Amino acid sequence: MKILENAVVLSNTRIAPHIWSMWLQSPEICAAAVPGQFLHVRIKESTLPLLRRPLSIGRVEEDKLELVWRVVGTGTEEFTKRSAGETVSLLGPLGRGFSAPDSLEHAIMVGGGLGVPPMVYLHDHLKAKGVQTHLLIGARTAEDIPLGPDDTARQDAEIILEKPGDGPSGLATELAMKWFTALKESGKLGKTAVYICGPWGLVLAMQKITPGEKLMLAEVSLEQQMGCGIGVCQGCAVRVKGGPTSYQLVCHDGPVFPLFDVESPHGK
Amino acid sequence: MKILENAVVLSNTRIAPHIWSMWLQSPEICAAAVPGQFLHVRIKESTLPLLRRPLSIGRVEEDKLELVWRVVGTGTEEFTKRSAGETVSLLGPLGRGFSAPDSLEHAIMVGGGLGVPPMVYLHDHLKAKGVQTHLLIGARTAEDIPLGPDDTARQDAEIILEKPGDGPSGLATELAMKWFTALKESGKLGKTAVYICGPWGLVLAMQKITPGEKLMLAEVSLEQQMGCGIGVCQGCAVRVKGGPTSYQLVCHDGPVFPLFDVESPHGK
Amino acid sequence: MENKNPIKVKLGSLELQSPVIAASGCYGYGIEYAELAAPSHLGAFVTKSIAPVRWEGNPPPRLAEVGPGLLNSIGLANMGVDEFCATVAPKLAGLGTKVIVSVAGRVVEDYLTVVRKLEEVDSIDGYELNISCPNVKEGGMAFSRNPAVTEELVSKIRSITNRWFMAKLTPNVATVTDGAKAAEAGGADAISLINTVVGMAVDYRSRRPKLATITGGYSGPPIKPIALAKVWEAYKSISIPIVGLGGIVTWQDIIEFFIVGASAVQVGTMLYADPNTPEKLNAGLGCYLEEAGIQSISELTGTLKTDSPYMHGVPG
Amino acid sequence: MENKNPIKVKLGSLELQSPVIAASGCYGYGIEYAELAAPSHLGAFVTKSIAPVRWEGNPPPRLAEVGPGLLNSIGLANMGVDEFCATVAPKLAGLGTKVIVSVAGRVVEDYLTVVRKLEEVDSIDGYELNISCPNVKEGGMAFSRNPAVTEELVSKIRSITNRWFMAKLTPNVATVTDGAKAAEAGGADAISLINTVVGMAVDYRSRRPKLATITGGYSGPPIKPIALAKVWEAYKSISIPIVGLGGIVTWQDIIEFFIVGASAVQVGTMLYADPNTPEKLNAGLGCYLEEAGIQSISELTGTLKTDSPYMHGVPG
Ligand SMILES: Cc1cc2nc3c(=O)[nH]c(=O)nc-3n(C[C@H](O)[C@H](O)[C@H](O)COP(=O)(O)OP(=O)(O)OC[C@H]3O[C@@H](n4cnc5c(N)ncnc54)[C@H](O)[C@@H]3O)c2cc1C
Ligand SMILES: Cc1cc2nc3c(=O)[nH]c(=O)nc-3n(C[C@H](O)[C@H](O)[C@H](O)COP(=O)(O)OP(=O)(O)OC[C@H]3O[C@@H](n4cnc5c(N)ncnc54)[C@H](O)[C@@H]3O)c2cc1C
Ligand SMILES: Cc1cc2nc3c(=O)[nH]c(=O)nc-3n(C[C@H](O)[C@H](O)[C@H](O)COP(=O)(O)O)c2cc1C
Ligand SMILES: Cc1cc2nc3c(=O)[nH]c(=O)nc-3n(C[C@H](O)[C@H](O)[C@H](O)COP(=O)(O)O)c2cc1C
Ligand code: FES
Ligand code: FES
Repeated sequence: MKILENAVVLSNTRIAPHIWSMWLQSPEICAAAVPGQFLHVRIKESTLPLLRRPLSIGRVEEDKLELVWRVVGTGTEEFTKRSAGETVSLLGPLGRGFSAPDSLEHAIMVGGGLGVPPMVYLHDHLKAKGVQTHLLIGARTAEDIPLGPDDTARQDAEIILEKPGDGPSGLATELAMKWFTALKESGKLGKTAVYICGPWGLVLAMQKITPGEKLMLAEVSLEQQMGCGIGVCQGCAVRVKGGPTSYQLVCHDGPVFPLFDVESPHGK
Repeated sequence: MKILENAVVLSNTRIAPHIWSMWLQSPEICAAAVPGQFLHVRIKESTLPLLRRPLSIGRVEEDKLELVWRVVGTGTEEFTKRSAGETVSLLGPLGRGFSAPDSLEHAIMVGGGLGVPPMVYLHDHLKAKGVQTHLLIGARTAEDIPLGPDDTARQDAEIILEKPGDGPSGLATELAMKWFTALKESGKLGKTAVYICGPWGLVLAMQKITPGEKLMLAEVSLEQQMGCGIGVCQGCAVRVKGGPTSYQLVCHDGPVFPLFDVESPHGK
Repeated sequence: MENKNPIKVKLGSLELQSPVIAASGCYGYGIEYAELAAPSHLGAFVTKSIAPVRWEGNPPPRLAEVGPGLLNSIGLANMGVDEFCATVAPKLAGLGTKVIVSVAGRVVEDYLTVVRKLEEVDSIDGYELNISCPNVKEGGMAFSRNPAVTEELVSKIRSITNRWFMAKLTPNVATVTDGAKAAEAGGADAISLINTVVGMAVDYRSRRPKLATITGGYSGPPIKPIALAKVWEAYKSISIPIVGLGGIVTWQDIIEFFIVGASAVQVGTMLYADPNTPEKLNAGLGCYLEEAGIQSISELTGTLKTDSPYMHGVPG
Repeated sequence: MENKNPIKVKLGSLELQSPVIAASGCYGYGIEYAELAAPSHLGAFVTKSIAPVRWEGNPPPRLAEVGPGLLNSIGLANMGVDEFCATVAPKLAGLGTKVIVSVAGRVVEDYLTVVRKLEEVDSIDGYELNISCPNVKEGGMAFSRNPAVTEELVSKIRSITNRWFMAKLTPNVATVTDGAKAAEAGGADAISLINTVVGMAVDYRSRRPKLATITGGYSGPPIKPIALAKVWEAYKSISIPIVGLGGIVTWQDIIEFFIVGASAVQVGTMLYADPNTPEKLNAGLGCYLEEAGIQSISELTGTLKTDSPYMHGVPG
């Protein structure tokens, strides 16, 4: 069920130099949402920006939900100006979220940059279901981690930074590799799922290292420029195998797709 | 001499429900300006609004000048948001101001609505030169008078309101008529000038009642949609007799024109 | 006394409860938005353009926002007429608004194929011939750039259907007059214009076009001045009704389109931002017409005052 | 070692110290803005279009702002070639930038008359034939809508001048390719495009058009996507240089025009808002080229990557 509503902003805070977190009150969307889904957000009642902006649902707590975003352009910049008490038009929850089969025992979640918020949501969700969760976070620098300094997810997560600085440095794929090896050794790969959300570099690298056939599930969440957000405009097509055409729609068939169905955006 | 500069905003205050007054620091423009000239103002460093907005120079006091405007659309609305300490790009002083011949003894200044600010400037200027000034202000209601509640100009002015309410009601033309009669009786018409700035209704009415040939001078300030403000784009043409073509440019040949050269915008 | 609806309009034989029609490509197959906003606020909707077979559309990216405008190169991705008849058509009845199916093709015969199949479906109130899509290699815009082909296509469709239909024209021509006259001569009940304006955007860093097809169709507020000029041009040359569109956001925009000659309007891109737009537009129109003492919005069609030039700050 | 200026460009025989040219109609006769902003920041300026005699232009109102765009119907109001030669020409030398005179007419002979007289003036570096104004009844846009007439006019001008000249084309056509090829065949040194796009605006309250001429020419940021598409289209079909314009505000816009095929650009409407735009654009271009390690902006001409589709968030 999709909901279109004006939700009240509860808070809007900068959690890192270019990253913001907004909490909104939305009982209906919270009740309907699953991890991996997104909201299509009207930043402002105006034609600049013209379109809504897709943002993943971050944490959901009772009737409150979180959106976390990086300021990259006019829309995400303008969104920092909304303040508590104002309302924002939300459309959602949209798309197909991550699958969580009942017999799942281990979940490796690989979040890169702004791919982290939906992973935190998924992590909370699976942990509550009793799944062993391995939340792996990659970011360029400490400032690019989309988690507040005291965020509890920091305790649950293994964080790795591309640029050497404070903390371990390297790529999120290295952390994933480590877990694939460990779970293989403990004979758990068949009860393991891997979930990925992050830049294309991460996605393509994960396609290379993920032992696809041995896992229970491998899913990735994609981004694409969107119009309607609900499967109407055909604007958010990406190259994904398995559908009636070469393309599938991020907003409707995704954003979560089977990892190995996804084709590089660079064409053949 | 025209100046293009970023001037510092000294204050920006609402002086009536829809009318604002801004004081800016601009020694050079203040030194060069004469009453009736205008500034072309860049409301905001953006393309919305795209063009500058023409605003008459209101009072000039030493190196400070005043702009007074009514909020009528996007530009004038946006301009209310500038605050003290910010800078605003000014281009000016522009156009041909009012004439003030040396032998002038009486000046009848008729300002309607937002035509008042340049009249106040002219009034101050002529009074300082020793001319007998008659500042006549017409407005729809008391709220449409573009003067603050304690503005000293209120003492010098005769104010008349179209809608009966507090104070005398009627049309500014009635006040003008009274002075034409009085100055005719005292034999001073030949040393009298009339200056007009206001809506077309006022201008056309003044053309009817002004004893043109008997006066020393009759001038009117016109408005027109503007592009460049400096005679480049040919955008601000109005129908005025006396030039090489049917049209003259408000920004360059005006905004002040001889009252009887000006033709109704409604064509022949 | 009859209870008159001031925003009801008639486009020849087609009566609409509101002048607001959802534009093709911006309202899917008519059922997707129904759970979000009641379709009954619309006078009608136009479906995504339907081809004889499924079209997969153009490679991504297919959308690029440019300021307050949008570029698209969807390439008429659609399910094809057979799937439409099988899966969508049964759901169309009872939506509470009129159904207009947009028809697309690469050659004249394609349009005939689609219409022949749609003739079998009951819950359709009319067709819109999309002869103006800038995003397909053959057909599309090429049709409405060629008045002779337009007339041929329109008259062939006329010969196989008694249903109301309109031809949707492109603004990407020196003059829309010829195409509009051709559609009228061919027997169309109305024309709609404009489809999108050819445009492009580039990412200066990567030096890549923002659309995989390089150029695409420009829509949204920036094209309104172009659309108004085209509707006015067409209005002067034909007598069948014109459905105006391009950049409509507010009810004032709708009044403007009527003044320059439209008898109804379509709203496209704006639906993405706010699916409640039609309801808001109806409300705005209703208030305005009442305040202005106008009995029916149709009275406004073509009422542009062209008599005398005027100036800012007219006497008042 | 030679001190190279990375923003210097060559349009055939015409060398410019900056790719930024002030567009016709937006820089007067070249002398008005000189007291406000040094003309030396410009590679060149194009004068207001000059006709054989004074033209008084269209009735007011002549301008209407529409969102971030502008509609104009100036109607080529200009002083005529004789007054230009007598009063303006003597002041043109020493402005520190190249002088391009825009030439307008109602019939072919008009253009020849103007150019013949301008040939007598020393301080002129080139001409721009305005065959694309949408705001005059005869001539103007009609010329560049007709490739045969374009070629005839261009070749006649070629036969009477050795000076560099370009032809300015209209976007109000189905395709600019034919006009661009005609200009090239006629012997033009370059083409410039786009002139304004036909558009209109209405005041819904008074039901009057916002321009006395009803329709006018649309300029400013909203037309940039249209302009980029036209420049790209022309670039694929001709080999003489293209001067791109339409909606340029930032240095990034300039890079975009180069990428799609421009060898220089013009800035029009934006000059009204900020006469210092050329200086700022040069500075922005300079920084960018240095950072990106590009020796000369000319290297960017036509470098659009059309090889492979891509997606948002390319690997990085
Ligand atoms: C399903 C989904 C979930 C997302 N979740 C998040 C999130 O939780 N946090 C976050 O920071 N970002 C997220 N994004 C990306 C986010 O939508 C873009 O960063 C945002 O749209 C940029 O808007 P802008 O106006 O600031 O940027 P501009 O660059 O000015 O945007 C121009 C246009 O491009 C579109 N665009 C730009 N980047 C992207 C992108 N990466 N994906 C899709 N459209 C884009 C914009 O929507 C807009 O239409 C998500 C995208 C998708 C598709
Ligand atoms: C020489 C001159 C002096 C002026 N002095 C004053 C003054 O001192 N105080 C004051 O309140 N107003 C003055 N005006 C009018 C003022 O310029 C307009 O009210 C203002 O431009 C409206 O801008 P907007 O964006 O709020 O309105 P919008 O209606 O959104 O403007 C749309 C477009 O129309 C133009 N426009 C609208 N109304 C006018 C108008 N009356 N004259 C010229 N262009 C207009 C705008 O500049 C803009 O380009 C003057 C106009 C001129 C020509
Ligand atoms: C994403 C998108 C897809 C479109 N698809 C179609 C289509 O399939 N058939 C059609 O006739 N027009 C299509 N259009 C054009 C619109 O119907 C409309 O003519 C155009 O967008 C201008 O109106 P607007 O500015 O209100 O959007 C599409 C427009 C957009 C933005
Ligand atoms: C007010 C105005 C007057 C213009 N006059 C002329 C002209 O005389 N000759 C001409 O070739 N182009 C003229 N143009 C068109 C511009 O030169 C330019 O082609 C167009 O405005 C697009 O560029 P821009 O978006 O940067 O303004 C005029 C444009 C404007 C806005
Ligand atoms: S965004 Fe419209 S179909 Fe996905
Ligand atoms: S505003 Fe440009 S000529 Fe007056």
